Amino acid sequence: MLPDKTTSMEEAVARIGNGATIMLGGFGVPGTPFSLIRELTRQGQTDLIIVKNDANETGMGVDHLLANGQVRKLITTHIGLNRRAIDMLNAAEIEVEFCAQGILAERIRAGGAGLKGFLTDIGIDTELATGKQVVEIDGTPALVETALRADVAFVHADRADSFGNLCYAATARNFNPLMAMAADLVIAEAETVLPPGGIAADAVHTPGPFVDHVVMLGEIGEEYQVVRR
Amino acid sequence: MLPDKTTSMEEAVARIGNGATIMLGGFGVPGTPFSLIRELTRQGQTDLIIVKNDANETGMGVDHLLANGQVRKLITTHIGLNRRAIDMLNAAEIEVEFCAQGILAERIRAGGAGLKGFLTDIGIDTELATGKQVVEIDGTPALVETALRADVAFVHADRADSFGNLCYAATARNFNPLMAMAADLVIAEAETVLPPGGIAADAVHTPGPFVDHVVMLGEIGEEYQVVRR
Amino acid sequence: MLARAAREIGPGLVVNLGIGLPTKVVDHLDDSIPVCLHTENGLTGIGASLPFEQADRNLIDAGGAYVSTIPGSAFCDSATSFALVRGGRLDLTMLGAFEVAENGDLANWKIPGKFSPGAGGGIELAQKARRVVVISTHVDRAGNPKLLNACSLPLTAKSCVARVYTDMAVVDVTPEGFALREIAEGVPLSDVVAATGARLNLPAGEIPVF
Amino acid sequence: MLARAAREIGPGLVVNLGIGLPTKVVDHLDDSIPVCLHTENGLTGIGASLPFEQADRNLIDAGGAYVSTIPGSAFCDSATSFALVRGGRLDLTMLGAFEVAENGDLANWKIPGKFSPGAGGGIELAQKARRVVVISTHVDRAGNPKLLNACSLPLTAKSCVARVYTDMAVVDVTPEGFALREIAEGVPLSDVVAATGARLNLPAGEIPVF
Repeated sequence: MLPDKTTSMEEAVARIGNGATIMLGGFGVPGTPFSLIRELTRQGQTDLIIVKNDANETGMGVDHLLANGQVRKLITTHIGLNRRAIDMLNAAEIEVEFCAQGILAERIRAGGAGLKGFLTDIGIDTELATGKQVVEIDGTPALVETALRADVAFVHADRADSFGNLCYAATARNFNPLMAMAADLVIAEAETVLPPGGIAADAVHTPGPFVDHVVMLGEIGEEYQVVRR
Repeated sequence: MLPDKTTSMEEAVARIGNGATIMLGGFGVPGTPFSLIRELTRQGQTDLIIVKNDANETGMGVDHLLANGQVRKLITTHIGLNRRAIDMLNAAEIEVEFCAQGILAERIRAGGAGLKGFLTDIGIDTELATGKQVVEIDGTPALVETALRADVAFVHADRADSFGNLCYAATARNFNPLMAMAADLVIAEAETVLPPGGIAADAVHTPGPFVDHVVMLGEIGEEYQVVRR
Repeated sequence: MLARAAREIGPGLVVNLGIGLPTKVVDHLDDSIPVCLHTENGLTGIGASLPFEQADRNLIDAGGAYVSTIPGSAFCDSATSFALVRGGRLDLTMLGAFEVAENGDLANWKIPGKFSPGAGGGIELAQKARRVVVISTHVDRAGNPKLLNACSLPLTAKSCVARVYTDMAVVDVTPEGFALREIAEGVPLSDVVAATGARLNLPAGEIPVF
Repeated sequence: MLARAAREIGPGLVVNLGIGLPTKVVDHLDDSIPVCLHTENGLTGIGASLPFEQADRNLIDAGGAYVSTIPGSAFCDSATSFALVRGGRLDLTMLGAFEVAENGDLANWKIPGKFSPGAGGGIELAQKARRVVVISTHVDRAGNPKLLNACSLPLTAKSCVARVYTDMAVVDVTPEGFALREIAEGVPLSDVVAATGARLNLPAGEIPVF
């Protein structure tokens, strides 16, 4: 018999303190844990370091945390769709650390895999290399990229079972399974929560042992829907 | 429309030359590409460097290549179930490089991910650290583990589609999806080959772009079956 | 320009079409040629773009457009998606550009003080795709050349561009610098030369028109 | 010894039982306690062992035994499986031992000149599980102590062992060295002391029997 990890959203998010580093899944809308972010906005933890591919768009997801003054630093790949994030960066109201997208993914995976970092030639002749340690491998230089872990990860799953096995839908997968490995406290919101065995063992994207809390979503809100531009 | 990669076993294996580095999936029996190994034995390429978790048991899989004198070096984690491999190592008839199991997996993944290597504290106070470069990360030492790539990977899939999307069965997954990313020529043998769309996009374990050839297996031979000890 | 660029895409290739103009190349693809389109947010085998009414809220490309799957599509996480790029399995990428230098240097992600939203996935596409081509207007909005002796903006990657498709010409990056290969119908050669901010090597004989 | 060791496994833990004696602990688990057994070849949620006639040819544990799944099991690749170990998600591992030192050093993979089949997954289990306990006979086949001042064999990992379960005793590794916690029924204390190759700190008062 496997442990049951279903938890209320309020209780799961209440475990987070001020100053926490929090990873947020999602690439644009798909896979963004909007409901967990809403609850974090409601509870109001401050001085947060947020790790997310992007800053969503104004009025959505990460933007609520920015608008609410809860964010100290953003580690990200691209914030071009969020004017507020750019303005806050320019006004030095938040610190922003930019990574190449695959490097951010890989740094998170390295954290999840219990590695200290990895060696790559990505960005080696560009300003992205500034300040990074260089190591010689077989006579050629490689940059040291450090592993990234967080206190907390919020992930959005299409389906979960009560033990925390997760499946993601389509391109809502993106950073979610990586972040689900890389935090001390992993909270998954799921559109459907099934009993153990509800997800075939071959079909699981994130194995349950990586997950601490499973939160069942009710009706899916407007933020999750198709954006009509 | 996606490309069709179905190929005959003979033709796919004939692309391999003497001296090749070849990764072989499998952990014990499950996931070992026995049929591709048989064909490699039949074609007789020599001076091979073989990368595999283990050396199978005597009379099975890798052992055919050893018995046939085709192997120069083995990169592995454990050869305790193959007396011939141990004897050949002791007689210096083959070279053996031992890795911790998760480190071998991670070196292969790093190769597949186009990284130069990674940094870890695994084995740092043991003889496994001998000869390895040490880097300081945040004031603590880490070993440099170099990425591992191969000329060829043989993987065993439960199901494939003609484009090379692969699914593995149960614990036959093991090293297969890692090796399927880490070689210049990836040949997958599959128990069932389906038309494109035969595997749901969410259920694919190895995406087709990593795979060069898909070989359909006929009747599954004795080597694949349950071992009655 | 887009139709001409689409002819780059031969059978069997794995191709990533960057955000902006490159994405539009898909409308000019010959459906009978087997290719695999990749988008770095985690999809191999991109199908047709969908209008909002038909869109799946979980299925977008890296530019945020709603797309669909085809038989044989596969989803993967972001680490695996970039493993494909860095690991050598991406045959071709088509990218936009602010500047291209005659040695193939590419700048397309940052204009210091003006536009610094972050590099996204462009660095790895530019540095690691087996072939990088640029699709861009020949000059910027102010009329300044984008093909230059050297880039003035922060680089995306060094010496990565093999070819540039513009509204005026097809230009290769060669060891001798830019080489004009084709010229757009109705565009005088003198205009192309004037709009290029570096030496443009001309072919012997007549210049093919596209 | 196995039954006593099984009491280590509390509710909610993720546990890896090493090859040999530790694997047998599973027969002594209380089915009402929710735990997740992990095997490093890529399965979380190990079910009952199966006889050959019922075995699935694709479903083994890291020791090669045929096992089954339970509701909620998941398969993963070898990199993910060890990510779980190194990433801090493995609460407990039980391992065999050739030697354990009073500072917690463990040697269990190599006897130079005699037994060098490779380390398999043991290094990472020993170094990274949140708690490492050893299950072993108190002495080796020749009658020599396995609990020593210092290991003579190549180490699997340094200072990793928290507790040792043997056929004679339960011994903790403490900052002050080995500490006897419990003694097997019918075994005289003097035998335990004699069979231990390092100082064995004794508890105040009566020694619990298991």
